[in-house]
Amino acid sequence: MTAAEAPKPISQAQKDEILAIVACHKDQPGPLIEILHDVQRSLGYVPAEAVPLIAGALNLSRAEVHGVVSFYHHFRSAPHGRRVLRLCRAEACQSMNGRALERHAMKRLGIGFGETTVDREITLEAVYCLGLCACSPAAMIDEEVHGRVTPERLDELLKRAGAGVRP
Amino acid sequence: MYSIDHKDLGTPAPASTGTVTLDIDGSTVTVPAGTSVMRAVALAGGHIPKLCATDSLKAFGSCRVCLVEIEGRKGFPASCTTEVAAGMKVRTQSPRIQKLRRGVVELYVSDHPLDCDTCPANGHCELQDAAAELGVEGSRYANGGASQRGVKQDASNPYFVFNPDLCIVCSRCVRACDETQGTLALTIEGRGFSSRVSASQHQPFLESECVSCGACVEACPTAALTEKLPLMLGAPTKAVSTTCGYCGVGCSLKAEVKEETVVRMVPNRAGTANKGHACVKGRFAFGYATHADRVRRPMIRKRITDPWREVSWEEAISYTASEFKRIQQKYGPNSVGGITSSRCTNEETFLVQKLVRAALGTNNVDTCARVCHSATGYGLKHTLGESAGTQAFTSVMKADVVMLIGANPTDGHPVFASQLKRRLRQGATLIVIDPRVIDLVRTPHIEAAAHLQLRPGTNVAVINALAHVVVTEGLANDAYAEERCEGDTYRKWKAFVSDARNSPEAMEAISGVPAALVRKAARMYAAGPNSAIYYGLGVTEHSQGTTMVMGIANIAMATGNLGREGVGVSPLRGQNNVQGACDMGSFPHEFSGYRHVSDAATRSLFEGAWNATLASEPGLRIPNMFEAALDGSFRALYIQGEDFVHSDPNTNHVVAALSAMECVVVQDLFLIETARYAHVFLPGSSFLEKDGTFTNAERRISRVRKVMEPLAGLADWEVTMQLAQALGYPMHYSHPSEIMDEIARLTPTFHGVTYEKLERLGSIQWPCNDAAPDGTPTMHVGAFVRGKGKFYLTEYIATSERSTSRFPLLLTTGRVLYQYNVGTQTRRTANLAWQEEDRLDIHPDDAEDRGIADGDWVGVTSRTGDMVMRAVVSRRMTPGVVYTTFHFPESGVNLVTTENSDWATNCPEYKVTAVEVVRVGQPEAWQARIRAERGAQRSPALPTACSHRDEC
Amino acid sequence: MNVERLVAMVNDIAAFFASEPDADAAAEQVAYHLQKFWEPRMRSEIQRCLEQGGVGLSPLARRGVERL
Amino acid sequence: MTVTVWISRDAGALALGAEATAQKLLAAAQAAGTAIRLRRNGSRGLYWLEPLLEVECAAGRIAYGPVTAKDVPGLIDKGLLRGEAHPLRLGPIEAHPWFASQQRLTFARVGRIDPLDLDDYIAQGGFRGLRRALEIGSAATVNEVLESGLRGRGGAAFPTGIKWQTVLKQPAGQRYITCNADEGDSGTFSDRMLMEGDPFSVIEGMIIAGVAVGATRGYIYLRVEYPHAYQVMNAAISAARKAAYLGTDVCGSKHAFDIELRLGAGAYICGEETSMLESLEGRRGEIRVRPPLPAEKGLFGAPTVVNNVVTLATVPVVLAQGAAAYRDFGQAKSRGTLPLQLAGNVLRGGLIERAFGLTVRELLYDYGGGSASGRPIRAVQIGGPLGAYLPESQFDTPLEYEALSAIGAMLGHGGVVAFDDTVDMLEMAKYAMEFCAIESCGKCTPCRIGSVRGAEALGKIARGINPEGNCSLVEELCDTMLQASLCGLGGMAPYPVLSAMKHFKEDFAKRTAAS
Repeated sequence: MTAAEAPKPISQAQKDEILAIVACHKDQPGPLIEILHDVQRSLGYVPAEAVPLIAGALNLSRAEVHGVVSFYHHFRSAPHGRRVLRLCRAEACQSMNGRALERHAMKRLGIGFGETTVDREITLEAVYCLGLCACSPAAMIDEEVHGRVTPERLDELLKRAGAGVRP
Repeated sequence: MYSIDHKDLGTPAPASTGTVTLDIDGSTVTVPAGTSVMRAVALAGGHIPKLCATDSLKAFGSCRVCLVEIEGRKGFPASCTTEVAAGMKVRTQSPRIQKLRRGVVELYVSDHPLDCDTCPANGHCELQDAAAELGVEGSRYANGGASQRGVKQDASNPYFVFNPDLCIVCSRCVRACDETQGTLALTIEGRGFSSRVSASQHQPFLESECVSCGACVEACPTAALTEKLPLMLGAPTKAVSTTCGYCGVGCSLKAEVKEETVVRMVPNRAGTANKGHACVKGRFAFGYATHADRVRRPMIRKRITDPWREVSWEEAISYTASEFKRIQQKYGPNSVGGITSSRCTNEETFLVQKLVRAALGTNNVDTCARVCHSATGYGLKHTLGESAGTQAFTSVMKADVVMLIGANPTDGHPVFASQLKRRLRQGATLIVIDPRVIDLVRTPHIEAAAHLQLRPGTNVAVINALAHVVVTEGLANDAYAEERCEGDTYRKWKAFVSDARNSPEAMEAISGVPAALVRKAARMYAAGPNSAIYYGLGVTEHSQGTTMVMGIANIAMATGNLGREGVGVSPLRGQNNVQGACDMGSFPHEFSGYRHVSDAATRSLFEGAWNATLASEPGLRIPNMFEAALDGSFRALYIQGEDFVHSDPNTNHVVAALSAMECVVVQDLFLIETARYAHVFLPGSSFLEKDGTFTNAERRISRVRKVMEPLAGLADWEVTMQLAQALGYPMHYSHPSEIMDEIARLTPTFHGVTYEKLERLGSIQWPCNDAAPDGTPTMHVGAFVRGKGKFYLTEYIATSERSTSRFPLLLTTGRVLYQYNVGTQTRRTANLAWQEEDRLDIHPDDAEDRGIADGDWVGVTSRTGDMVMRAVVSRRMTPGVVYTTFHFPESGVNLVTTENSDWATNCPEYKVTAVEVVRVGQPEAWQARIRAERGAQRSPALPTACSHRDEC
Repeated sequence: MNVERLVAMVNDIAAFFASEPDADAAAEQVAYHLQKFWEPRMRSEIQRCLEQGGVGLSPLARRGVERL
Repeated sequence: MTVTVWISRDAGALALGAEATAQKLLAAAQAAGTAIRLRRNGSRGLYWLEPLLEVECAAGRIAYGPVTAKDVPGLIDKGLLRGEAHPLRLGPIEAHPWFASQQRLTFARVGRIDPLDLDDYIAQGGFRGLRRALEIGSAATVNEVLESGLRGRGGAAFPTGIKWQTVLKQPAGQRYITCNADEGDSGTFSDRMLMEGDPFSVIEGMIIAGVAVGATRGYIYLRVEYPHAYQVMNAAISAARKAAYLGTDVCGSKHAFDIELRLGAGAYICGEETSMLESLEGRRGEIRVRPPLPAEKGLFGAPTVVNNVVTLATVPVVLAQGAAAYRDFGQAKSRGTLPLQLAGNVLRGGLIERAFGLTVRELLYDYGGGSASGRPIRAVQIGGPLGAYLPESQFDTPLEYEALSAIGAMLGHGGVVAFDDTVDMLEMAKYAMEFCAIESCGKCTPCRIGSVRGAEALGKIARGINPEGNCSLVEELCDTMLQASLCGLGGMAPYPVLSAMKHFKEDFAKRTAAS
């Protein structure tokens, strides 16, 4: 099951926050991606309503900003779960049973890549290399890294992360 | 899809000097340096298949179909992004190349419908062409694979549909929006296989930032973006080059017709004024020409309260002639007059003024330029020596600083605006002098370095303050001014502007512009090195319109910004042929070429040619005609293509004057407001129905070519000719080219103009004569036309129209992108989808003070009259200033405007009216009535949606 | 012709030329402008107005009209 | 007496529990009443021994590993803090055969110092290169780099000196140094290790580049998947700025130089230099058409040096030790040392910096100790997801640019990923296309559509659908992608596919037979 909730309209406080972020970066050359990072750090995602605000402040068209936001897989247009589990799917991890780990994770969480558990606890995302290839397969929970992850170890990590795991 | 007769060369011409010789498939070819291999091949008559390249856009290199082999280089470079080099050996065809090209096209085809037979682009689809050329009939991949198809088409735009299923993601539309139009409303969203064209934030086109210029539609190589009209009417079979009938940019267009019906209008890429671009009006809003409202039979009536009676041309003409003769007999020769139209051709306006002067024997002829740019003619003639702008549009590409005064090009002159924006994106500095925050003050990638948001009516205060800074800070180019201008007037002017009363600090209280900002702007303008001024009706339509034009010329002369590319003083003309109508002798005091009627030599030249005695005294101007009508000395008027009742200020006064006349003849496409007061209605012909020429704001004479027969049987010039005949003054022209020959004979600046030369050169900028056989893109090179430039003293004199406690706000007027002038044409097109009424823009503070919310009905009252319209609460306005357009008759904007006018030319002061605005419940009864009438008349020129995938 | 309107118009013209320091020259320029751009019946109307006292005419406008 | 203990804060070490080990150590030492000074370093690169713990004692830095938190109390009891014997005791790392056989130039300090301690950095030879560059000046610095034979370690192996020379030759005006830290190839982590273990070396390399070509501004484009590197690099830039190595007068010279750290946002394609420049400018990371080269018109239209992290971190070595000294390492056109990253299914994975010339087999078995699973190594992929797969028969190929090129492979960024005999090479070929599809910028058609169609066709082969036909279709597609793609993503994605089809026919034939 997935929970693809339509994001709620953002509040005035959030709009102010976005404008404050833009103001902070405005004078840097080519600041758009930095701004999007900060907006996502602050709001958890880049809401559609942020696009005109950013475009207006940077004097770009909305289309341009939308084109950029949608290009980068890191930026999301809706909030993710409380925690994000990223599993590396690249070759070095595949060589150490990464595929089995992926299948295990999807089964335990009941979701696919890019999806969030119904309780909105965990979002599962694919990542292509975490630079932990000498201790593969690798995973990252939020910014916490883990190497040589076995299915059992993953269960443990998820449990420790407080994520409800489907029986 | 580009014009059906366009041979695309793939990449734009390089801006280079010198040539390069290379070898293409064994032949030696010489092309300009910097040319792409693709273009070189095309220039040599060859052909390389391509999809993402088109010669209006920079090479992009994404489709990878145009690969070639180049000796000594590894791999297969894309010919669009590879520049030619001396001695290069290019191979455009080989089995290996063909295989690769096939491989790429097969990938395209793997996610593209193959039902070409039913596709609207069938026969004009570049993918279809490439596939056919390479022998790709299908795709071996396409079996159940991933697909981006099945996306709903977007028919929100009234003129075109976007069908994502047919899109090949070549980005031509996106690049056209960026590079050609400069709106940047389109993007590619997502990436990789899921890359999609998106309008703004994945929105329907109509809700996006798109301004519907159509550049994307033209750029599309498939039917992903297609005009709706050809979908309904069928593909065009013939393209006829002509000139746009809307604004003063004078875009060269190709009317693509099927039989006699225009199904597409495509800008001509060879057009010098527009460089292959057009706007929503020129490209799409031509449906009015065949609108059901068009009057197709002449009509007459004894009294304006009588119903119209359809009559034959003969009857209408002879009735008109007899009435004019009767009235002249009874009230004297000067009791009649005629009006020429800036929407008609040069030849037509020339004939009307000839008819008035020669057949009616009076100089009572005027033109609608009276109410727009008459001040330009006077001001530039007196200072520089010629009543015209000094530059070609392309000159702006060499400007370092652009000062834009009282003009809103993105709405009024969109195609010039695109060029200006291109230059500004390259880094030129922009100064805006305007009471409103117009788009160019800040629009994606463009920001004015200074916006002098002056109070309406204080232009002269600001230009004097700018001049003060230039002179007192030692920024003037004395050497230039002393050499090129009358030294004494220059020094007098310097002393005048140097006076403390003209300082930015002193003027701040008057104009509301901070002195520091004026100083900054003056320094930027003076620094140049190439500084150009572009201005519009925000300059001329004032009681000091002429003074301001002179002020502009003064500062340009003082800083040496005249007489070369990149500089100059350029009026942006409102209508397509304002310049031409003025050139053709439409003013009561001047013959063609701006020669005064009192000049005996000129008069005798015309008298000889026309075989008539001509009056030596100036005739009545339009407002004077109204005055004379009210006092009974002016009784009959022949009006070609002008709607006074709607367009001229103080409507009640105009109506009273017209009602007092005995014979008002209106020649127009539609039963315009003025026709309510007419006795004779002569059906006019649109620009699609006749041959002739228009002269745009850069003095460019361009051909208008007939693509369909006049709906009422006669072109306007033929009607004028018949009328002259009936008045006992026969005219014998079998074609407008003969009229041009006469103009050329009688007008020194036109001596070298012929239709044959226009055919050869495409267009000509006058003066065109023995001294300049191919025309004159830049004027005043080396010396001013009048000899020495003359400085005039331009004392700021406040208009008598002032805000008071009773009328605390100042109303100013302008144009929106989607409508044109009095709306006669655009209101009869699907442009109503964007704007279907005039609205009053008001600053939030002023709105709040009055309890007005966005969309409320408001009553606007001036000393002259009142009107009701809906309000738009907008930060484009500054507090104390409100703004509206006058595209819709039911708004009655000119009930409110005053009789004030320019001191020199009587150009009305549309731009300053003191008003009060209050919230009201609904429009006035008469407004509601006109609105309802118009609504009933309206049969949209296009359906708002087309589902060709289902039906076509 | 509406005399008030004509008076206003000639006053506007005179106001422009008023910056000319030489008063005679200024009046001459006003007159010249009227000669060149005003239709005869307008000129005669304003002259008649002057004859009747020229109510409302600014001093320079008056001097200009006097020179017609 | 306070005992100094080193535990790595490198992400790889953390992924294996280094933080827990460190916390446990602090707690245990406190409980035991022993004062310890815990210092955090980068990783020595022996990931099979992480968490690695080093104790400073009379005998030098004595390493223990792998030390999990569980092991700590026992180790302390056994005299860990005195460097005493234990089954986990490794002795000095420098003496460990896995390490001792390496030639660490670029990575000389990584794992030895506290990455954010400027004194450590300077004590270990830091900023000597910069001082020399300032001494000899712009042209001589460029020449030195040219002479060293240093080639871009990011993958394209373009001579660094030539790139710099091109930038230097451009008309006067703004120039930029950009550091490509978008290390996205699977199997590579040397950039990450450097940034986490010796960030000042990257900064120093950038400053030298700035001095050499006359640039005053540098950008590091770092992938968002490296949060730890981001923190360290950011802190290092601040420290360098505070110590006036960055700023208006670098090292008291008249040169101004400063660095801004920018984060990528999940786009492999932004490791391609023109795409990276687009991204730095705040745009969609689409490929730019060349020419113009970034060295002529790069970031914000100005001449720009684009170098990889390892390349830039090597520059101080070249300057400090001289071009000739660096050149002496390596062979033929592959000069200097190469930080190899051994990963995947190997027993002893990690970072091995050596002069060029080591064979694949030596790397896999002498260093790697064979597979982790104990099964035979069947294939290795060198150079990331766009690199070719090598079968056992090619394991004697030396790891250098030309030798690999000769067998249709490439060294790339020096990542080597081993697979045992359970690998399904058809799946790996399919994955190569899938990866290309996921990461394609979408600008050019062969990559945008071709990668998707390639993965589909390979999927059909896997399902036994017309295997012969689809195999030849894939080969044809690979030809189109190789020859017609706009950049290396679409242009190299065929390498793993074609090499898999060529060397591991049986994995494809299996399906053919089944059909």
